Amino acid sequence: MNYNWDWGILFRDPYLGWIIQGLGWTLAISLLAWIIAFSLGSALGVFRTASSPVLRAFATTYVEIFRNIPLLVQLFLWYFVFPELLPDDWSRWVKRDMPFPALTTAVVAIGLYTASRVCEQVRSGIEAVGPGQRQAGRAIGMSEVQVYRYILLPNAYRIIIPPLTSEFLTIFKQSSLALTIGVVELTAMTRQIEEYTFQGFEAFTAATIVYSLVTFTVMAVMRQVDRRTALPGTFSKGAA
Amino acid sequence: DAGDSPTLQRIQERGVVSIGHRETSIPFSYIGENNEAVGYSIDLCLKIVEAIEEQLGGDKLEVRYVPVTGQTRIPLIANGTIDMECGSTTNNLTRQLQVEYLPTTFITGTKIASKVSSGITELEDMEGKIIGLAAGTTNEKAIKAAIESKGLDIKIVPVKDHSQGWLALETDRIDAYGSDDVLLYGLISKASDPSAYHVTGRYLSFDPYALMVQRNDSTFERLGRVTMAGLMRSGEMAEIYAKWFEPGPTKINMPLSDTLRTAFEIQALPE
Amino acid sequence: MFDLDFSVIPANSSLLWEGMKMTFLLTGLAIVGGIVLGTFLALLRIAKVPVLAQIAAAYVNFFRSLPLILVIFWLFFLVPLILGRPVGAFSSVLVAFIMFEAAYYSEIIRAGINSVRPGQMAAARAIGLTYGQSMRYIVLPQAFRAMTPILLTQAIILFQDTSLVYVVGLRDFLVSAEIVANRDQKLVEMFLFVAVVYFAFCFTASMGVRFLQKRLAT
Amino acid sequence: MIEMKSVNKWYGKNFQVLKDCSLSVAKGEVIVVCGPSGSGKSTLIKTVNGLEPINSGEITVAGTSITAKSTNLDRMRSKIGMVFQNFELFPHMNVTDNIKLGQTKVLGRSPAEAETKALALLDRVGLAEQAHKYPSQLSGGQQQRVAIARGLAMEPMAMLFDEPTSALDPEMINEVLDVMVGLAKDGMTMMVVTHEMGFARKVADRVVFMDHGEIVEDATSQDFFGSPRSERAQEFLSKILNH
Amino acid sequence: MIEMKSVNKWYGKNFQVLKDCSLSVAKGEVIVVCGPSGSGKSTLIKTVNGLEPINSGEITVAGTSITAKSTNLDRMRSKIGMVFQNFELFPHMNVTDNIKLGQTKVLGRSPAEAETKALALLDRVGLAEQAHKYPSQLSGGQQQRVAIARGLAMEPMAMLFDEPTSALDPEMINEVLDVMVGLAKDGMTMMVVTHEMGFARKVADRVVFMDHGEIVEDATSQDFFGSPRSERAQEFLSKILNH
Ligand SMILES: Nc1ncnc2c1ncn2[C@@H]1O[C@H](COP(=O)(O)OP(=O)(O)OP(=O)(O)O)[C@@H](O)[C@H]1O
Ligand SMILES: Nc1ncnc2c1ncn2[C@@H]1O[C@H](COP(=O)(O)OP(=O)(O)OP(=O)(O)O)[C@@H](O)[C@H]1O
Ligand SMILES: [Mg+2]
Ligand SMILES: [Mg+2]
Repeated sequence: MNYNWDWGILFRDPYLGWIIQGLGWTLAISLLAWIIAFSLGSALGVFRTASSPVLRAFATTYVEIFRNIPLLVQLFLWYFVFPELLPDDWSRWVKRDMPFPALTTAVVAIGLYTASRVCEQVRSGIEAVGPGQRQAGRAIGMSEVQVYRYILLPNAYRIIIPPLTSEFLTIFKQSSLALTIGVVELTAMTRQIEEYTFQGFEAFTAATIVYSLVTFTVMAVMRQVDRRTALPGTFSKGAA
Repeated sequence: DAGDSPTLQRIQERGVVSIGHRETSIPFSYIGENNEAVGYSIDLCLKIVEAIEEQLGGDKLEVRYVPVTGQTRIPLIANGTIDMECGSTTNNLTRQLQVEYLPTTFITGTKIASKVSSGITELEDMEGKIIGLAAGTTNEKAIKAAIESKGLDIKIVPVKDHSQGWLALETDRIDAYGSDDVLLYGLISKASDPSAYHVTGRYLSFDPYALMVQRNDSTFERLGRVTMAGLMRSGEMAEIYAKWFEPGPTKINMPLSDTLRTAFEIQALPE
Repeated sequence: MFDLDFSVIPANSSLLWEGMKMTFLLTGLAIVGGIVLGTFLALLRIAKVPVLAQIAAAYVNFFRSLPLILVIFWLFFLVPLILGRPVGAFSSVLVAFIMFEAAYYSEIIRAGINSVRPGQMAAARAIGLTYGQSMRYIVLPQAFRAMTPILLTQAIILFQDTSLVYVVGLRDFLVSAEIVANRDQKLVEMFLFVAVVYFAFCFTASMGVRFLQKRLAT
Repeated sequence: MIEMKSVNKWYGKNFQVLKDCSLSVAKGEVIVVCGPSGSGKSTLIKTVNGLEPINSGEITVAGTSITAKSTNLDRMRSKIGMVFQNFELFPHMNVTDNIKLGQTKVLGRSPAEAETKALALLDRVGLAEQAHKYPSQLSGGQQQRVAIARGLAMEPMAMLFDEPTSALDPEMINEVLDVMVGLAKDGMTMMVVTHEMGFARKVADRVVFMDHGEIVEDATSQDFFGSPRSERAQEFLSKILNH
Repeated sequence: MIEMKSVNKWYGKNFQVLKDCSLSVAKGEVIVVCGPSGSGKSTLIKTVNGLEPINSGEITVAGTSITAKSTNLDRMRSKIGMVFQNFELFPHMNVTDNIKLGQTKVLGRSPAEAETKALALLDRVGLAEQAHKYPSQLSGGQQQRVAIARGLAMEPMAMLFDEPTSALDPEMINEVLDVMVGLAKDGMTMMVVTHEMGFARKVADRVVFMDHGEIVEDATSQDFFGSPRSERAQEFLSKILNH
């Protein structure tokens, strides 16, 4: 192979700084999007199992729409098409004046997309807790909300820690799609390094290592969480 | 015969020349109406293919088109998947650590495009405004440097590629888009109302385009140089240029500039 | 607002159709290959074959830690170097998809096998079936039945993910649409079109999943 | 105390689980409901506290209609204890917290008061020492006794039991039945779905026999186990008493 | 027929499930194993056909060692029938195919031959009409009878039963016990873990009582239900017979 290796490039100014900065953006997108995905997804998961047919239909429709269109396409639509549907003032604000337009759009789009998947996990968790628990809660006079709050959700979350971890890691990995609307996160940074220096292999190696390191760290942390939250006398499932 | 050239040996062995092409570098290298790679750079590369056929004894060679992207062009040259890259790649010294460039085939430079109504003509008019730049391009580097050296207050919005940059300009997300002037003319020609946009200002950088071949293969590189010099000497180069730019099938209208004419003359080395 | 001009779609239908065929071909082959390799990995882990089980676990964790796009990228450049000859973008991408998806499928299948009550294995062994026969005739058929909905969901994800092949210059549906979009400056039209097409396919598939789920529940 | 009048319930369009069931349980009475599997016993008992809605008929508990729209069902349920076949203790809380939850969240008692009550009840069901264990650390019989304590903590007017011993190992059945016998002796109104005919003989005032969603027989315990009774009940009894 | 000598088994390092268990079952004998939950009954019976490996001791069936490395365990298992608490029919096959599977894959019988045998056995357990149903379409009692037929199809030298009736609704227990009584009468060697003392009284030649992994008592059925026996067995019997 006819290639001029130069691993030093990764540690040279400004490229090392770029990688760190890129990782920073990647983590920022992932965490912020996760907050949206987790809270909205949990609410939707509750709706999907609730007794009200209206709430169930709403959540089902949401899930079907958001998970059946590729994220890449959704990002584009949110960034370029959505603002044009707004009144002029709002449109201008969304496009220019709101803080970090691209980043914000990416966070919202990834968050909304992942919420549909979190919803399905939460739903399966609640279903795994079983109808008996719901009835037992209702039987002592708790309202539906109380039953979710004190019984179904605490148990469901314990059950779905491993798949939720996977969902978080999916967000982390998919945050790279934000580069398609101009957010210069980790993957975009490594591409930029490659465009500037033509040292593509080094740049991609760096990205690969950083992604794996973060993933393995998250997996290890979540395995601890899973172990800590496991109930006495039961087995934890081992995260992710 | 193939001599000591690894590239030529590879081509001879398989009877195939692999040409790396871009998909949307109009009019240099792009997917044409019939879904095949066409363009100015492709035509030039086909001339080199003819020269290779002659060198290897006259048998017809199969041409295989391999699409490349900004990320894959270097690795694919390096590992021998493609024999030459026929796109719109700027020749610079850093990149020469990885590949060899054939003579310059086009000269462009960084300019900005904006809506005529905006009143912007130079970068200096953009105080407090927003400019879009394709991430990782040499234009980005040049404009950032200009902004910094003049101490201008201009916000930069990175975009993924030229068409998204253009869409951002059309939807008023940005006030101007900076890129190679030739690409800007191409983008305007496709706009819904071309008269609403213009390319203005001075060159903020010079970007010579050239075809790329593998390093450490001086025999093959020389074959490429000889072919290109021949085209320039015979005037065929100007004809091919005219086919694509004066105006070309993509409606771009850019008559051969004096600078480029001079460049062709200088590079038309004698036998 | 935009003046939308959807005439680009029929004008480029052949390119888009070629892309769609690529999407389906890749998805189909990757599912089959991924399930075969994934089942194999899952069995190594379930059977606790010493060393091999650990290698399988490491494989799964490694591939699950990487973005698919990097896996595609690496295999595209490394496979020719390892084999010493170019293999073509399609083959390398297919290998990448199979290796990557196998990691996910193996986790799904492992969960499926674990969801079959241990008593089933005991009952199969008790009538004298060997371990292999018990897996083949009793445990795996039930595991696959239990996992069909999740396997299909994963297939839908894979279907959407094929667009990542743009990094190696292959043209699936989404990549073709982007080529058209860029060439003719019709981004909005093409992305709306893509959204509708993907939604139609994926929604139909997920209805199918739900139908299957109901059928299998009885 | 509990009145059911012509209760009908369908699952879907074609399957009627409860057919014109009428039943009344006086204060302090103990009623045993028995019948073949799938005959609708669980469904019947769950309609009493509104866990299963009905299609027609009327149910009142202590004079309050369960079926009227205006009734605050949550409030009513808190006054009717219920014990399930599979215990359904909340697995993420220890035994004391299981018993405290309804008291604090539904009755609004202070945690301290709820704790005192919980410990007293645990003592009553013989589990004072297990107060800090989690459900999964207890045997089935112990779990079911905690479930009874959880129901009692709400100071219910009546208790419903749905096959409280059928998920238990044989050696543990008696420890649960003993607690239930104690409750009956203390005058609790109870409606018990069970196949434990020894228990029925000992404490039931009346036995209700169901088959295919109908109440086929509703007799005093003596009459039921004595001679004259429907053929279906006879056949059923012969099956479960024979071995 | 079945010989166990000083069988010891540990789970992990600290927990010994089987403590020096010795037992022998003669040809044609019926042995009932009982004891409290967790005492090791299931484990003991599963060691007989090698489903649970043991740490020390020796087990032979019809003269062949189960514990020797040279034994073809799969072959041996096919000669020992086993019936589980939860039936464990294969849910993805219909009743006939459940019974045919072992015959065709293990004994190498032709499908036609296996089918004939399957139908004959279904007739014997009173289920000739259910041949083409799937397990989930049958009641628990019917499923367990199919499971017995599946075991018999291999023409075993002995049958092992692990609580065959404890997952059944009370009305279905007898239909299964009746089949088992029939088997015993036909001279089948049987080892049965059960709490059905009526069955034990009627057909068991001997009763083995286990507690904490030990065989505490091994007596003829008369002796076991008669007067002299260990305190632990007495206490256990009083618990399960009392109600
Ligand atoms: N949610 C439901 N949807 C449809 N059918 C149901 C539902 N719940 C119960 N059934 C059916 O209603 C009938 C009565 O059920 P129920 O649980 O009340 O019976 P049961 O007498 O308690 O039986 P068991 O002794 O097995 O507990 C059964 O045939 C059952 O299959
Ligand atoms: N795989 C295992 N690992 C660790 N401990 C186990 C395992 N299987 C069973 N045990 C423990 O071994 C003991 C004996 O189990 P076994 O199932 O033989 O009891 P049993 O007498 O059949 O009880 P039951 O009447 O509840 O079926 C129990 O304490 C059980 O928790
Ligand atoms: Mg019931
Ligand atoms: Mg057991």
